[in-house]
Amino acid sequence: METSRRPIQGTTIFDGAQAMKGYALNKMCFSFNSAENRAAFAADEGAYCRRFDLSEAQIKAMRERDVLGLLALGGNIYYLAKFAGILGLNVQDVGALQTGMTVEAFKAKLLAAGGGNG
Amino acid sequence: METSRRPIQGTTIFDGAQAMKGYALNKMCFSFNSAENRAAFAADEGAYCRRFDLSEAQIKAMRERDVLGLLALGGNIYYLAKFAGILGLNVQDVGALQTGMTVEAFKAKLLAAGGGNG
Amino acid sequence: MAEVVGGLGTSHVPAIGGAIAKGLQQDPYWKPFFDGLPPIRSWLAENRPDAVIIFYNDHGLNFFLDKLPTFAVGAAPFYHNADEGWGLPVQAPFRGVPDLSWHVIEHLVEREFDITTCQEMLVDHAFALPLQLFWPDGDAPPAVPIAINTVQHPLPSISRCLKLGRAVGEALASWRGCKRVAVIASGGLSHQLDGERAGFINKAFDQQFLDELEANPDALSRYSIHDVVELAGTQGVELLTWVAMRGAVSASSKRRHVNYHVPISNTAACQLLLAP
Amino acid sequence: MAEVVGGLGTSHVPAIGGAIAKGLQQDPYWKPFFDGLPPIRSWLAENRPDAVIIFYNDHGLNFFLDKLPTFAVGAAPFYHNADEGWGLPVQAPFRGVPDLSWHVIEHLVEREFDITTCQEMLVDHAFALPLQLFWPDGDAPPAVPIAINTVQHPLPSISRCLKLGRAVGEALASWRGCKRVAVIASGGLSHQLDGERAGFINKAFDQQFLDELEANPDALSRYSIHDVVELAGTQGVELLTWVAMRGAVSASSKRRHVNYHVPISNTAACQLLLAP
Ligand SMILES: [Fe+3]
Ligand SMILES: [Fe+3]
Repeated sequence: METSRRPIQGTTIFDGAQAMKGYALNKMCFSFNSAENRAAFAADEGAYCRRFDLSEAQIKAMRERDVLGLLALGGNIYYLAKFAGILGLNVQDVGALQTGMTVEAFKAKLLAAGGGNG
Repeated sequence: METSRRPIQGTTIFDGAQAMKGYALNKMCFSFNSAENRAAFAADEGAYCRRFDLSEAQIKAMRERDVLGLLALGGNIYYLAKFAGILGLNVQDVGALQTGMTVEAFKAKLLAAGGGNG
Repeated sequence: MAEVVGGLGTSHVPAIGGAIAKGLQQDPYWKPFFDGLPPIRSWLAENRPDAVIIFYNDHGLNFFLDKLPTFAVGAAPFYHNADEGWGLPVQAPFRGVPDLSWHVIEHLVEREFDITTCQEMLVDHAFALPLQLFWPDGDAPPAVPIAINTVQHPLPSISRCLKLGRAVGEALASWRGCKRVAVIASGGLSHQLDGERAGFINKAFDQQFLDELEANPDALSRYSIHDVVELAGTQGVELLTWVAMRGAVSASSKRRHVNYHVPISNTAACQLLLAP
Repeated sequence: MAEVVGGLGTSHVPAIGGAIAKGLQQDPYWKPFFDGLPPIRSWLAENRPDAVIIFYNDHGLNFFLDKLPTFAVGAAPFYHNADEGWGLPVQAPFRGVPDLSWHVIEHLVEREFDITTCQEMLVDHAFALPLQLFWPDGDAPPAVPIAINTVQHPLPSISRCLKLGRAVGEALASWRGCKRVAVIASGGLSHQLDGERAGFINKAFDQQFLDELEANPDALSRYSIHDVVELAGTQGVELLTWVAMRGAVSASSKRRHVNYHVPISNTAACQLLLAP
């Protein structure tokens, strides 16, 4: 694995190293494609996490809705988005959570990025 | 799909055309990796075939243990081998069935192919 | 000998599906995005493709990390949409063109593309939305889905995706089964959903990307995947589908229509029409 | 910088697993096959690889036609064997080398191989048998499985498989994690299980294949996959794994041991050791 890549601010590349760390976590989130599994998770989050062999650190980050923590522990945003779906969060809510902004401020930042649209 | 390939005697290439014909049949045979599914098939072959949406021709060929017929209907030998496993047939029995030989004669043919081993 | 009538690109933010379901096309937030569609629909009405190739990326519906292909080609008679976990309405099954799929698969393997072949394949919003947007009456032509890995690095390079597109274009040129094929790219442009840099958008890069995609796509190969992440965001790598689409249409194609709007959700949204 | 200590090839007829389970190694039917193993075991005892790459083909255990990869690379800490439907004893899990897997994956994608990455992967008799045969005491080193599609045409060409092997060899040359790696091919040689031609074996072709594999593997590219089916049988296409193995070991490798015996079950069985 390439470990010498130049860092990109605020960005984790989901590569082999992350994929190894996060396999169980991502597998659990992948299971959330099924309504039945989402209900089972909602009914007992801790038990569901343990059924998928998550690490204690991952279970804690799940419990605390700590998105940055989940990413650091190998979570992939494409699968984590299904967890966000359970929580009723859209990608802007998740963006605000990760950047420490209010949702309004996060939306304003996105609008500003389009300044001079056309 | 290439349809102009030169024919090889006694040989069907499992290509896209065959794969399309045989998808349901091969999917059923793939399910025979599980002992539970093998038992369900043995308990009611016809119902099991219908559950996998096999065509009537495929169901008939299954019922008649018509290996050449199953190949012509899109069966792939790697998956059909799992059906043979249920029947307690090894690859030499299946070879004899397809060539119209006795198992003894089929084995003798194989031995002859090695003539002057070394 | 099929003719490639042109290439289309569109963003596929899941929220677009929600907006369609709720009929929000004229809502002030959505209007600038949906206003990009009529010119494309008129062009399609005139050019009537009878099949489409769709380059897209799966977001964890059909593929998981146990079997993650770099390039996957569908070869099914129907492709089913399904629950992705966010409450989007599940779409009716989409028609495939298995004969064309196998023709493309034969050609790609001959040209040393090591594809994964999918005779059964769930398709997510990234496949469904372009068809819903471009054919809102539900009369989209049948499709061949080609999924490109954008989930787990290493991703295929820009150069590899351009070659993939060109090989698909060659396959279409030698296809006798239907006469007119459109090629669709689904994804991008710049956006980043994850990390402290979530919300990153790079309008200058997107504009330059669109210019080079039209005029000189080979030049884009100077960007490594790491560069693309830096310049377009972690999910901006979806522009690989646009590169593949560009490869499949004729080299002389020009931009006939473009609509670029920031933001839709967290994304720099774009629709593009390239045609000879 | 890992050293590729050598390449090994062996047939993997499922019945061999039954013979091992029943202790039939000295039975007159099996003895000519098992007698080929001691020289390979001695060489392994001297050369002590600390990891192996195994090129093999899945027979419908891990992969089905819904997602059938041309080339699949395992990246799991353990690989589980499972019921294949024929009553073979299920083997204990095999250790993987995920760091090496990812190193190989990074290199292959950079070299434009469009692999499927498998972080979880059931391995069938074709993966298990070489390890059981070469390390009968169960002390096989950990492995990186690389599966090549031999099930559904189009298959990758001989040339493509040789390039795959060479790219794996390059990846090993730049690997710092372990010192000595052996490369294993599992499959072949000539055999055909299906059709009126079932039982087809071609000893003359096999011998010529072994000669060219050693001395001039590029020359084998003159055979199309259709030629291989004709000359080696429908399942003789498993020789693609031998071609990939040949690519991964040093070009100057020579045949140090070979045992060719017809028949085991329906197959022309062979064990081979190539080393510098
Ligand atoms: Fe997306
Ligand atoms: Fe085999």
